Amino acid sequence: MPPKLGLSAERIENCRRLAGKVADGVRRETEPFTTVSTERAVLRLLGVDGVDEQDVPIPNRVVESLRATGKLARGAAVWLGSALAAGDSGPTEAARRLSDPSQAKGISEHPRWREALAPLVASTLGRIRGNAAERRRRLAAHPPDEEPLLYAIVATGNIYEDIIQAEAAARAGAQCIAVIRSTAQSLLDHVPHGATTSGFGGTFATQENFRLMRAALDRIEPEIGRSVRLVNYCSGLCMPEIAAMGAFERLDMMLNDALYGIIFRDINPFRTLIDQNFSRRINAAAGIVINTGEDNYLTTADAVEQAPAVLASQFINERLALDAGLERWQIGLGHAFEIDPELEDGLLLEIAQAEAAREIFTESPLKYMPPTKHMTGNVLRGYQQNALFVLTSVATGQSIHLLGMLTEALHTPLLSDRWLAIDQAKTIRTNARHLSEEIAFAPHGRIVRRAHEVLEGAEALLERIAGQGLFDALASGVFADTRRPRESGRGREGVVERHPEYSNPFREAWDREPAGAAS
Amino acid sequence: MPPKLGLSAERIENCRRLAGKVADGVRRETEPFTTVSTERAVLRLLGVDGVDEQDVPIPNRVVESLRATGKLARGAAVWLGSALAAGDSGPTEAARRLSDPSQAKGISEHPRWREALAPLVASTLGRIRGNAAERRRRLAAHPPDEEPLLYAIVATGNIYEDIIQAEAAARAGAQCIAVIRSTAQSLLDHVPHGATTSGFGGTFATQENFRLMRAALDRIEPEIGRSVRLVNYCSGLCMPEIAAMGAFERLDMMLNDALYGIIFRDINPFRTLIDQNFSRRINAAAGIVINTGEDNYLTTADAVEQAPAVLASQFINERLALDAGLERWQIGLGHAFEIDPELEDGLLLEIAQAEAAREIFTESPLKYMPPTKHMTGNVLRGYQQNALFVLTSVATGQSIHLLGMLTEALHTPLLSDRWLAIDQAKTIRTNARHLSEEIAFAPHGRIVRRAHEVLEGAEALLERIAGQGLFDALASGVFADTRRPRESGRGREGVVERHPEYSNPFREAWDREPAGAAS
Amino acid sequence: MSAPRRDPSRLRPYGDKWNDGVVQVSFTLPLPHSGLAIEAAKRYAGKMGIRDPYVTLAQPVAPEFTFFIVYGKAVHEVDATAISAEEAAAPDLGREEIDAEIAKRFGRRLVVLGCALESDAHTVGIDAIFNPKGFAGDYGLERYAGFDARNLGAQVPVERLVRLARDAKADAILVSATVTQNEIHVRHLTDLVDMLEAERLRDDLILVAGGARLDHALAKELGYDAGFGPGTTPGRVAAFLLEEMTRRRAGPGPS
Amino acid sequence: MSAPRRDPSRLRPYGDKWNDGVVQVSFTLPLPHSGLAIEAAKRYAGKMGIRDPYVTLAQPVAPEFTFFIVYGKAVHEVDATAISAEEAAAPDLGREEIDAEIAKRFGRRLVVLGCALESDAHTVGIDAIFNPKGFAGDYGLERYAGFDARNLGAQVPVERLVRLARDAKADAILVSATVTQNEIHVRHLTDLVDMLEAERLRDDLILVAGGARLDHALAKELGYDAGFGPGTTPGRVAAFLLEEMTRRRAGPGPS
Ligand code: B12
Ligand code: B12
Ligand SMILES: Cc1ncc(COP(=O)(O)O)c(C=O)c1O
Ligand SMILES: Cc1ncc(COP(=O)(O)O)c(C=O)c1O
Repeated sequence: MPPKLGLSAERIENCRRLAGKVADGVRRETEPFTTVSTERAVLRLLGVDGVDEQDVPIPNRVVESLRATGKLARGAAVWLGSALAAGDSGPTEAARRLSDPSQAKGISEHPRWREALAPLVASTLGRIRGNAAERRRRLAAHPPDEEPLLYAIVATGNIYEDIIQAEAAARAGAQCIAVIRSTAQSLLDHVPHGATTSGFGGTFATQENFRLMRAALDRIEPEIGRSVRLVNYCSGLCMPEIAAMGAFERLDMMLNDALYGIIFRDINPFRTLIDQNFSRRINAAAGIVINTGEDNYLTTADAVEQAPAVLASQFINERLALDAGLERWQIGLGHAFEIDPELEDGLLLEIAQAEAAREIFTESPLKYMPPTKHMTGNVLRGYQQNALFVLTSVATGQSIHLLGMLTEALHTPLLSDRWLAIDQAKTIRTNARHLSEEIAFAPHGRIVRRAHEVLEGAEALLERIAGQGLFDALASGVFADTRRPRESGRGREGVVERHPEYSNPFREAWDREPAGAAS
Repeated sequence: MPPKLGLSAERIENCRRLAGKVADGVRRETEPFTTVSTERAVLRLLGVDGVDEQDVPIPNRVVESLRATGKLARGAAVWLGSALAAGDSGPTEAARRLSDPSQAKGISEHPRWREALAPLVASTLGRIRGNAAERRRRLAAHPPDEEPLLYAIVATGNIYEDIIQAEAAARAGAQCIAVIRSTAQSLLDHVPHGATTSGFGGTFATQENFRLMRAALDRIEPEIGRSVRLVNYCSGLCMPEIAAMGAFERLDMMLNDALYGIIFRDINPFRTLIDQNFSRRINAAAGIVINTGEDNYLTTADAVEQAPAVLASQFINERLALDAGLERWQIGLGHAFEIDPELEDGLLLEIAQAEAAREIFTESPLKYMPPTKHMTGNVLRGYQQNALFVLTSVATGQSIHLLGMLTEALHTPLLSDRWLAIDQAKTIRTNARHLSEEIAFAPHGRIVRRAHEVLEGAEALLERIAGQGLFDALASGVFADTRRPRESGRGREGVVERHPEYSNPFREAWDREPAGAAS
Repeated sequence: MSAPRRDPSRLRPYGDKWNDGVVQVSFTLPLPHSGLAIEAAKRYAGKMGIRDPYVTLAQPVAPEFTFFIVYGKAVHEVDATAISAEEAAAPDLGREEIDAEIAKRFGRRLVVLGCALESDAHTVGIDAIFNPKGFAGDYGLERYAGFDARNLGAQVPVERLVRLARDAKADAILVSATVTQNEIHVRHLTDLVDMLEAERLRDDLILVAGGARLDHALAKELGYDAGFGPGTTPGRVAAFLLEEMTRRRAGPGPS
Repeated sequence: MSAPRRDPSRLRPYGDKWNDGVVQVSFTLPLPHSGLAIEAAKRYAGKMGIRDPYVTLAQPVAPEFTFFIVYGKAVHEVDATAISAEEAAAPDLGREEIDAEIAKRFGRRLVVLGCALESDAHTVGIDAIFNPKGFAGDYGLERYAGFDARNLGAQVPVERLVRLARDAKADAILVSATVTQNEIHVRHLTDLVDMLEAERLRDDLILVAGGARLDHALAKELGYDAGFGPGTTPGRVAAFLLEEMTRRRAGPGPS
């Protein structure tokens, strides 16, 4: 599709430059630190898993104990390596010892801890690379997927009901299945364990749940002749650990936003910006496509006003993602169709916004979210808004289309709600297939003017953020009308200053050999 | 809106030329004839009304009796005038005598029959002109209506329920109210009398029902601050009489197609083409906007294939309407959104068709009909199709938008179905208000190519029809895959060859003083 | 896996969990929009057997009328094991087989008349059954060698149809009924049966009705031998005619 | 005019005629698509009190599940004369009047705390009541001179809320509950009441709940003084608080 809006390449370049400045500032401030969740992720990558009698995950136990004994600043890997070098049979035995402070105290740095870890690191890197290859193999085994990819959510709270509904959705035509997380899991500073059958507004993200759903979707692949992409949420207090779990269980996409947790879950900004980096390094290596969450700005604050903020945030998310080693094809940028349907010419603004995103982020997939805020108990009106949403998505060449539910205002989707949404999207996608090639926009018309305004607004905002620095900008409520002071929010206590000789073998490995391997 | 399709003006001209040829042929063949319904219409215009003990309308009685006594070929007016000149107190008394063959026989042509009729003719012409003026006054009294005009149907079968629903629709935003006729009224060779409370698939078109609905809509005009247009069906075996009734009761629009009765009701072609002319002369004088019925071709046969036939028929309807004295602003040309929603790029074809009609008939209103044929019991799918229909209507600048019902496949509209349709159309019309100004089409794209194909197809079809003559073309099934031989179908017996001294004072008056007066 | 299984004898609707009973209802009450109207809607849903009804829309659609959308959990259960859906018996045969069987069993073509009655002008349905092109890729009766199929079109008066049936010694009459408002279809379909009986023709013919709002049960009730609803393919009708003719041939019955 | 009038004590739904009882229903049954499944759907509609149910859609949505849309005529009637919709009593007063009354009656600002509980991160609802900008053009509580309104935001643990209420000597607590899946809102709302009672604070406070799925009846049931649902304006809440405070002042009750 040739560009239709005549947006200024210089201005876009300048936005990227400013985003770079913002990202540099973040790196400078966060680089000297690690977090409990980052270290737990390292332990998981090294094979530490499971829970104790009180259902507390072993990685949490180990990190607590290392912290209590003042050892964490060196990085958990150093001590696991040392324990192994000192003769422990494997990660499990080593973890058991390390998780008891009295024993942990006794373990001192072993000169050959790196050698001891090397095989574990190598096998994990191999396993992750293997999963990425397996994904590519499966996708290549079928005709290419038609875009926009139809993305359906399941959210029963029970992984087994989720599987029934995910298979139904896949058979009906869904190309991506996201298992919505139980509300507030992002506030837990640990990852639950095992298969779960009760959650609220969603189902807990556990490695076993990942495995079960992955297996279910793989099972029906031959029947439906497509490989269905599995999606989960890599955000909240456990971002890096969930990335590790996803890499192990061959998830395909992760909602993984640098700022969502800060703005919408009141998680400490410092903590989040440290965690997002390692979580994204893992996703990069695993060949996962991340989805950012700018759509949430539009559901929370006024969609017309927030448009420039969304674009500015996309530039920042893009830069932070690239810095973490993700490639452009892995960076799914989020936005949404959230303008009040009663607004005169509102549809023109939606078209402008969607087309602009498409023309600015040419090499990245766009994650287009459905109307939610203006959905009401009038389910027919809702189905209508979703129809206009699909049409706009097709007309502007979006990549990942999250299916709107006619009952959005009422409940998490029923089996039939989801079928209706898939049928709607399939029908309109076919009925309007080449629309984007067919239409152009009046050169100085409302659509073009709006796109230019939004880009200019984003540039101005980025100027301001680059000036203040991201932390102060967040504190001043630059996004979604929400103020988040640097020290406020959950999880601040989980931030740890690194020792000069801190080590994280995976980061080091990926710094040597960029994730590009995954593509 | 500047043209976007680059259709050849020459080709459009040629289509009009060919349509002219078709219309000339029709005139040549039909001019020497009148019909029972045409003569009954003349009587009604002269003030003959009411029914006898057997509920047979007096105009029918008079015409039967004149026919039985071999007098009809001169035209009913001659004899009514003669009876008056001979001393009858007025049309009622004269009609009573004329309707009894034994008495009718006795009435001979009176030398001053014209003078005797003159006052009646004058007062009727005045009343009709007055109604047209009244309509203009009411419309001018309010801000201009936003287009496309939202056109809702009521069809309970009971005029009083119809009124409840019509008022509800008008309050909700409907700008035109059509009272659907009871099925097969078009097959009756008389017009029922009085207020009616039971019908099938619709409510009988009677002058009293017209009056009741007109009064109801006038009643709420102050409350809603709009004058609502009243619509009925001027087709079938009584076309001219219904036109007369509509002129008296100040209807605003009439479904009035030169061919519908032939193709869809199997009414004799000859009869219909004679009747349509006088019915349209009356509509012209009354300042009524007619709606043609090409949409029906699309519901009956394949919508993609029929597109050229629809366009050809529109050219013919336009020409026959102009010949009957209608002005372009009065000629509402019908078409529809009837392409299978499962068809790849089908929406593009719909856009092409609607945009082409808009660019070809620049001075005439376009009557856009909703999806019906592909509506199913899936009412949500139906609501979705109607949403795309509204959007296409707005994007292509249609004039009269017949509201699609989500339950089209199930039943005549419920009160709530109609509200949902109005809400949908109002919302999308506002949300996409200036869309037609904003979009252009790729010069050699699918939409433009389709529009050109359709125009070429129509031209070829018109060549063929002009060659064969309309009657033979109809016999060969040129429209809607339906064959209608010249002598076949209902009502042939109602055609009467005119006497050289035939007279119809209204035609004569309008020939002298063209209907233009009404505009 | 640990998802509960269903009990076919005690089925309840599935929203997003087994037997949660989730249903959606909509209706208009003749009440102006108000708290009272909403409460009335809840109670109405309650009477339909819906527990804690959730009124998601209370929309005034006219000064005196409010339209409601309600979600809730229905308490009813249905026993699927006790159901035998009655459908017109029709063997699964292809066109050639049917033609062959007709030739074999009757040694002649079966005469079949079809139309829409009286005021009903809808021909697309009956055409779908008769026209060679047929419906949904399945050829129509006029394509069969075994049938002398005559499509009389629409708006055929009952009395004309009966006359034609006698003259043609028809084996079967197929009528299509589309317009159903105020039960007009029932009226016309019944008129036909009455007239055929009055004329002593009923037992000599197979009488079949079809249309969007028809099903086998209703047709039977009206005195027809079979009824076919939306989505009917000509093949199924052909197979039924073969079957029924054979049955009659076997059984006693006149002629 | 001759259209029949309705009888408020015997209301039935209106489709397009008085008392025709037309309703629409949809639900999914755990049966594969089949004639049997359709018959089961008809019977289910029958149990809901729908006469001659017309199944307009029978759509397989999964190998073992079929989604149905049904239209028909419900036999039930509802007596509108017997209904008194319970709503939180609130006089119709403007902001200035309420501020004036509070000053007059209590001579001080009323302390009001608001939040969404525990895991619930939805703030838009509570913000609509508290933020000066308010909702639907009606100013929020923070705009009132009569209230010392403190919006604690979302995800506030019950136990923290109770502590803050005691420290602030709050006159009222306003909680918002949006996520209702598996009744989580009921759980959190009940926890709050229990803890307030345990701490002997319940009677010193006006306790109000709100949210998309709440109404006055449910809130009462859970031990709250009032509940407010979708579309609530801050003004109505303010008026209720004034009213309730005055009532308590008058009546005996502790403090
Ligand atoms: C096309 C159409 C028309 C065309 C008809 C053209 C023609 N030559 O047939 C035109 C535009 C002329 C028309 C006019 C009217 N129509 Co009409 N029309 C329709 C429409 C859009 C589609 C019907 C159709 O063709 N379906 C496709 C066929 C293939 O399906 P089918 O008929 O169900 O047939 C299948 C089965 O039922 C079965 N079958 C059918 N008949 C038979 C017979 C036998 C023997 C067997 C075995 C099987 C069988 O097999 C077929 C293939 O599977 C429907 C709405 C809709 N979407 O259904 C309205 C609809 C049927 N029309 C309706 C009405 C009211 C009218 C009018 C009376 C309106 C008016 N007052 O002006 C007029 C007048 C016509 C008349 N007097 O009958 C209503 C009927 C409401 C009701 N239930 O009473 C409908 C439902 C629209 C609506 N919601 O108001 N209509
Ligand atoms: C905006 C939104 C979000 C935003 C919230 C941002 C924010 N800062 O609030 C974001 C994107 C973060 C979000 C996240 C989630 N959401 Co959410 N969200 C919505 C959405 C789209 C709109 C809600 C809203 O703002 N309504 C507008 C306000 C003004 O209306 P209101 O809340 O009803 O408030 C009015 C009245 O109820 C009343 N009122 C409300 N509270 C109070 C309190 C008092 C004291 C009084 C007097 C009155 C009162 O007055 C208000 C004004 O009239 C709804 C869907 C919808 N369209 O309703 C889903 C919805 C509420 N979310 C839902 C879910 C499940 C979630 C998640 C849990 C999903 C997940 N698993 O990730 C997450 C996590 C959040 C969490 N843990 O709570 C579900 C809840 C389903 C259910 N009933 O259980 C909904 C219905 C969507 C759906 N169909 O799944 N969400
Ligand atoms: C980026 C991102 N992460 C996570 C979530 C889910 O929220 P929670 O924090 O409750 O898991 C969302 C919700 O939209 C999101 O956009
Ligand atoms: C031009 C025209 N006349 C009349 C009708 C109504 O049909 P009937 O002949 O049953 O009145 C239609 C139906 O669409 C129509 O388009």
